[in-house]
Amino acid sequence: MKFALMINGGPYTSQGANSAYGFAVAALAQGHEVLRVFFYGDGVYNAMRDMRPPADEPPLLTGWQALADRHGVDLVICSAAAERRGVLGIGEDVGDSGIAEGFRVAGLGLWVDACLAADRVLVFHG
Amino acid sequence: MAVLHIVKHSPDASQALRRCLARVGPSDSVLLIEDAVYAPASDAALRCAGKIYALLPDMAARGLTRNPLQGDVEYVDYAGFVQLVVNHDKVISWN
Amino acid sequence: MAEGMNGKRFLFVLRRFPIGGPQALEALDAALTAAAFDQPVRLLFLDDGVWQLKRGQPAASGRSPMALLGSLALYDIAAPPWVERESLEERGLTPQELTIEVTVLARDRVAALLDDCDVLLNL
Amino acid sequence: MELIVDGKRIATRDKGFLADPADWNEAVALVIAERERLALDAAHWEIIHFMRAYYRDYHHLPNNRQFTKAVQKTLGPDKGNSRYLYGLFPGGPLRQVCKIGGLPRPPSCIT
Repeated sequence: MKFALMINGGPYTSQGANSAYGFAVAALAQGHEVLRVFFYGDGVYNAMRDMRPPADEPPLLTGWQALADRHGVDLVICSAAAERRGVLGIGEDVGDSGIAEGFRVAGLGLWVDACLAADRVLVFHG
Repeated sequence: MAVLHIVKHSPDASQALRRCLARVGPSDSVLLIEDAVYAPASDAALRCAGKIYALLPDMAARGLTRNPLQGDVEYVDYAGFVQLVVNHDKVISWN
Repeated sequence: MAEGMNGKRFLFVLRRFPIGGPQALEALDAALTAAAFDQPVRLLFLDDGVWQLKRGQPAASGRSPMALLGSLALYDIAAPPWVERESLEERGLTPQELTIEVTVLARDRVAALLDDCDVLLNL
Repeated sequence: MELIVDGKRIATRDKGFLADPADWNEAVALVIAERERLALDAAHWEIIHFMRAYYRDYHHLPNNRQFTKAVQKTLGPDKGNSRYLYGLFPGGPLRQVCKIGGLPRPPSCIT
């Protein structure tokens, strides 16, 4: 089965992104596909490149990157939500932004596109 | 046709659980995750038209065990979470 | 993207206060985007989300969904949004106090409405 | 960056969008369009006026998909499609229309 996930909670304000990650890992382990994880609202903060959690905290960021690498999970940050929150930096060039590798910035259209392609759609709130 | 309702807030922190339970249909299910797993640990009234599940890893992380007084609640791990999503046609998360 | 695929019926459940954060606006924006993909979109206002519909909110700031609710027809969201009767009553609101035409629905019929779609979203 | 229109200095931000929408008039639009290397004709103006009316009515900056749909619904399918709109505004229809129309930069115009 194909899943599309949306995360709209920030990384250190709630457990939502952790739950989404736990779900994605379990789904992939069962042979399902996670087509896309769309980071909307405060969820865009999950993609900040320069997050430096203490070494004894499991870094969710590298977890997402590994899912993208190994399973082709498409990690998309909503451009409108990111821009509103300053996540993209001041320029119009995404290359100058604070977004971590493995994520891409795109519009809400990609979320609708994922909803159309997926068998199940899940939202993980903050 | 059935809906899986996911709740993540404790009954004390948010009305989400109460709001959700009022809109559950007879073939629907409710999955309690994150702080919502405190609900079956207490004597909170967990009655609705459908079945109720709680996510074990979130319970374990909070030092919670199955509450014999909430006999109708079933328990799943993340693999069971995935299975619930597969077995319902759609999912709604209550913020 | 959507071309060549069967349409999916989207139901957006809107439960956010209008002003306190951008969430209400971001949820409506997602609904309009789905509609812009020529997918059938329905809206259901529940709980504190019904405050989004209250008449008399100044629309000029662009920070509330109020003005944008006027664009539903433009995006081919044809049916009036559903609003739960009990959500209105609990807040002392009547349909006459709302800024747009709605269809009022009793709470015991909400479960069936939630089930009557292909993609169910509460953002 | 500043525009000089009829001797008046007009401030911009976000790479050429007006800092104050109240500064906009058709003469200002012509100067911005010239910087975008566009010579405005009636077809351009139709889309610009459409977008200004949309923003006035809904206080909303649409994304590309919404913009195309709204043009299609208002001006018909001959105009509400990417080929037509890119033909008029090759630098990105939504971005250029908002810029020339004196509206804020729409959020999805980043890449």
